[in-house]
Amino acid sequence: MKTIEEIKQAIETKFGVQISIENNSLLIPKEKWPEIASFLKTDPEYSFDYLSSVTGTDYKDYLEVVYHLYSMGRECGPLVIKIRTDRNAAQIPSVVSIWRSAEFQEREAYDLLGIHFEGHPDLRRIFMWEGFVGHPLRKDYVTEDQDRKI
Amino acid sequence: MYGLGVLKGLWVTIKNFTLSYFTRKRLTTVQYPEERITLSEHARTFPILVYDESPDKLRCVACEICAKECPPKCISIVRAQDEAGKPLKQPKFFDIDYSVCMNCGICEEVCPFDSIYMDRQFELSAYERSEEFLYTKDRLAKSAEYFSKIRPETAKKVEEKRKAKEK
Amino acid sequence: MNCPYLQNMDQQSTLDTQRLEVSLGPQHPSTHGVFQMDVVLDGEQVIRLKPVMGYLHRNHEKLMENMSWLACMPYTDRLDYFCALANNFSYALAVEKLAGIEVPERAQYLRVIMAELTRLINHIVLVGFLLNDLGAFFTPVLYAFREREKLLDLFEDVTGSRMMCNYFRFGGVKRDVPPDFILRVREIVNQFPKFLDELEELLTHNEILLSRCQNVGILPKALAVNAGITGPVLRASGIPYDIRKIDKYSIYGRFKFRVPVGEAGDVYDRYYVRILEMRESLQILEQAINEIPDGEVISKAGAQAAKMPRTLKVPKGDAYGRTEAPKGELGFYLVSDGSGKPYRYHVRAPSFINLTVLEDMCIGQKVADVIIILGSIDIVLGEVDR
Amino acid sequence: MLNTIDQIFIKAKQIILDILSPFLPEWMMILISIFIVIVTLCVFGPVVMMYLTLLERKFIGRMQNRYGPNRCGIFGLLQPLSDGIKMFTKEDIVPQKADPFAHFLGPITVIIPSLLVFSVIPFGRNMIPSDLSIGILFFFAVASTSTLWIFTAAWGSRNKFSLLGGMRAVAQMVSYEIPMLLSIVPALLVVGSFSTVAIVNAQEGLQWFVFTPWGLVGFILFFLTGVAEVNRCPFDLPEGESEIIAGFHTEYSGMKFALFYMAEYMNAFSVSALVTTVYLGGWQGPILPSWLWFFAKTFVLISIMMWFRGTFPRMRVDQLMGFAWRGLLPLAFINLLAAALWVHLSFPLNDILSFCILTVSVLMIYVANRKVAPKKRIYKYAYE
Repeated sequence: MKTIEEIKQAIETKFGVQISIENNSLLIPKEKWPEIASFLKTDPEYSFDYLSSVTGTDYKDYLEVVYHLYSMGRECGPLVIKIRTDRNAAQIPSVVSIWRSAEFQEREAYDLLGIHFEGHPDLRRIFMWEGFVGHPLRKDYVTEDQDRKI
Repeated sequence: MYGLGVLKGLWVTIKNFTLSYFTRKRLTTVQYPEERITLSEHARTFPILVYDESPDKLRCVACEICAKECPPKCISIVRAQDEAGKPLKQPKFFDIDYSVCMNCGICEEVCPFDSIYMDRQFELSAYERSEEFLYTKDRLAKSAEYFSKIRPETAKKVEEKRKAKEK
Repeated sequence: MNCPYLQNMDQQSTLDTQRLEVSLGPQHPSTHGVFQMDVVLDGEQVIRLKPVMGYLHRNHEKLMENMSWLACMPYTDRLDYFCALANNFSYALAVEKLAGIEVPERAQYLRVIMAELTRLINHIVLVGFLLNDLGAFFTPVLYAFREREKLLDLFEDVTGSRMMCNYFRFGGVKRDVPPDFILRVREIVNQFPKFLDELEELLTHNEILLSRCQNVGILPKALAVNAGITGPVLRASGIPYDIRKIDKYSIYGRFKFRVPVGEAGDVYDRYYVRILEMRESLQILEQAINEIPDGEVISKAGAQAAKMPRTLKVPKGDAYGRTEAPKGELGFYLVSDGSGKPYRYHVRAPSFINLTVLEDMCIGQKVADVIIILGSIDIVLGEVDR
Repeated sequence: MLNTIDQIFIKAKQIILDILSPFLPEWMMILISIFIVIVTLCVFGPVVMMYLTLLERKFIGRMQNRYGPNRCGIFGLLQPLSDGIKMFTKEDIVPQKADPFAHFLGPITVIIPSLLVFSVIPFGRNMIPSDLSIGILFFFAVASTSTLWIFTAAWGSRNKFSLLGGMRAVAQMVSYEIPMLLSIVPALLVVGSFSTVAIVNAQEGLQWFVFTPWGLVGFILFFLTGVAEVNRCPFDLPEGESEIIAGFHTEYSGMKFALFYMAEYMNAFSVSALVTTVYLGGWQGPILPSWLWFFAKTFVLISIMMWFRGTFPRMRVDQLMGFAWRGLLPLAFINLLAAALWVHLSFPLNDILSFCILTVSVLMIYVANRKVAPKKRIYKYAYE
């Protein structure tokens, strides 16, 4: 598999977008993300056809989504991609049209962290019931005190 | 041939049926209240406190390491104080909520004073949930003999270690 | 849409049959837990199917954010409660990758033996419950449970508890195995093929099973890869992707074993690939028992971290550890901020992601097939809902 | 002496009648004799059902390496009693949306056919409740009404799953009723009369119909369709627990469910009884008393049904009907032809000819269904 720097060079030359490397993962701005994603999947050089996991994390001043990409065809290791968005208007383009495995995992990130994935065919809460308010996995989520006697 | 697989299936079940009358080993069920399976050395259910001579002289020194390390936080300890208010090296209250405990055995590992160990008693049904499952210090205390009866090897190892420490 | 019936559905618009909306709801005898499917039926034919989950959601990931690294270990048993040791293995690997802890040889062998025994348990119980969904009145399940009891007794002697084992520690395993362990594993490995032959004789060529399972719930290769399906479901569709062979994590590189692959990707292939996988696991166990060395079962740093969990220092950073759990790729994405607690703890659960294609496989099939397709995917709700 | 044991039940009834005859008028005596027969049947039916459930649970238990019920009574003999008490004391829940009349009517009307059917079955030498000259016709006319009542129960409980179960029951009965009747016709053709007693007498000595080529095929056909008629595994789709919860009796609990349960087992008993009457020579047997022979044969057939239940998965709806229309029905027609030939030709020729016809037809049906029959597969390995 090509090293992370080569992939960074290839993407930067092809899409002319500024990418930085943060402990062995690519930090990609969210605007160009769908094009880069389809490039990574369709390009025979990379053919990352298997999106293993999509994880949302809350770093207090921004929200971050981490994608782990593998290539089943060329059986090569994880390419880790991180995309950041600010906390209140959390908005990231969805990649469900490229990798179907992101469908449930993006819904989970929306449900538990409140990250909006535009372009997702069916963005509903997946675990919580419809009337649930708030997103539990955020650091500022206040769990109501069950022991309190009403 | 089309119907052969079906007949082979029938042959397997009827073989099990007929042979169950000849070899007792084939019937794997244990008639629970009368017959019981002997539990192994390391089987664990709920924690107990071990004492040497009398129930009020527990080995526990109320260091609260187990309370901090317990994943579901079901142990609560209050350290004893003598009249002058000086903290003593034993617990005044030591409660374990058996309905919260997930019998993971971490308290046994982290206890530096060999005082808390996992018992194997699993017939603990009770009529009422909150009070009866909150085991207080006296219900938790079990003698060292009981402990060496249920877990001989561990008890032997603990004895050697304690003797080595006394020397 | 591989169903011819649906194509000419629209031309027969004059035939206005009434659609039956059934929710194969949370209380259903064969949804392997609290799982609901809202199904739109035309007669017995499935038109639309929407899975509904979240009944068993306890926000496992939020819980772990205020537990110490070691205290998370017993909770991983509760993820996929059929294969506690496979979850421990994946979590231990992820933390060891993050904290850089070494694992001694004997512990590596013990881990592989325990993981493969758990794979045996998971596959025979799955075959049993799949037959229960097909209507066989508990006979295959009870044959499977008869074998599972032997393995669970072995787990009780080694780890202390039958299902909630909590046996792995960072840098090895909690405690060494009893002296007769190798003998008992060898006895199980020798006797297991006989049981598998008996199960195959009862099931594999049974015409009713063949006609019920063949060409039902077909999962095409391209959709399987695109939807991130892993484990026996993927291999039954024809893609030999086994993480034990790809990543060669722990010491799987030393063992010689094969990976069975199906062609049609239907329920029968998923059933039979699992039986062949059990036979391969027996090969691994055979080699592992012969080569297991003596020595300590936990490294110095690991033992110290187990005795005093507060002293375990996990450096800042994130890591993703994944293993081949019996149900598919089980991955743990851990972010540490240097304090004693994980900052972010995410579980990539195979059952959860394998459900994405449930609708694609069920459209056009009968109601009875929906149940066995769900059974063949092999989901456990503890892992789906977390 | 053997004859007295053989006729023991008839003698007992006669004794009771003789005791009562001086006190009661003539017409009352006829009523009493009919009443005695009805009472024995109505007691005999549920008792058979109770101990069939116990037999099934112990038989399948042993197949699954366990004991089966052994807690109540010595070997679990009081288990059916405790089940009965449990059924009595269980609360009888009627769903709010259910149509109360149909929901109430369901279980009662399912019991009636299963009890009525006992009246034409010859339990022993001249031990037949009512010797109708059209016994077989009566049996099928009554037995086939049970489908209607199952559908009323399913429709009455206003539940989607029981609706599916009811639909399946109707579809299954329609497609299995015809091969069932056709598999009986050869025996009637040979005997020449509908009366069950005549059929049993025609099988004098050891000339049971099952030993003739058309009889063997007819026996297998009639047994398979009988299993389907009674909704037992592998044809138990109307109450497919794993798919549609409990099919038509999902919304029933307590005594109503017990009635459905009882009807199922009594139907199983009566269908096995009819199979023994028509093909296994009813109560014909060398030394033992006639009713003992009858119960032994019926018991063997019922345990085969239970053996099926312990082994087979369930068929799917379309495969089930395909099996009837594509497999059993053509075979039944050809069997009719073979039996006709068998009757009109002399001894050596008729057996050989009908045997050839039947084997050829079975092979032809097998070949005709090649396309549908599942194929065996071989599996490759990666990382050899």
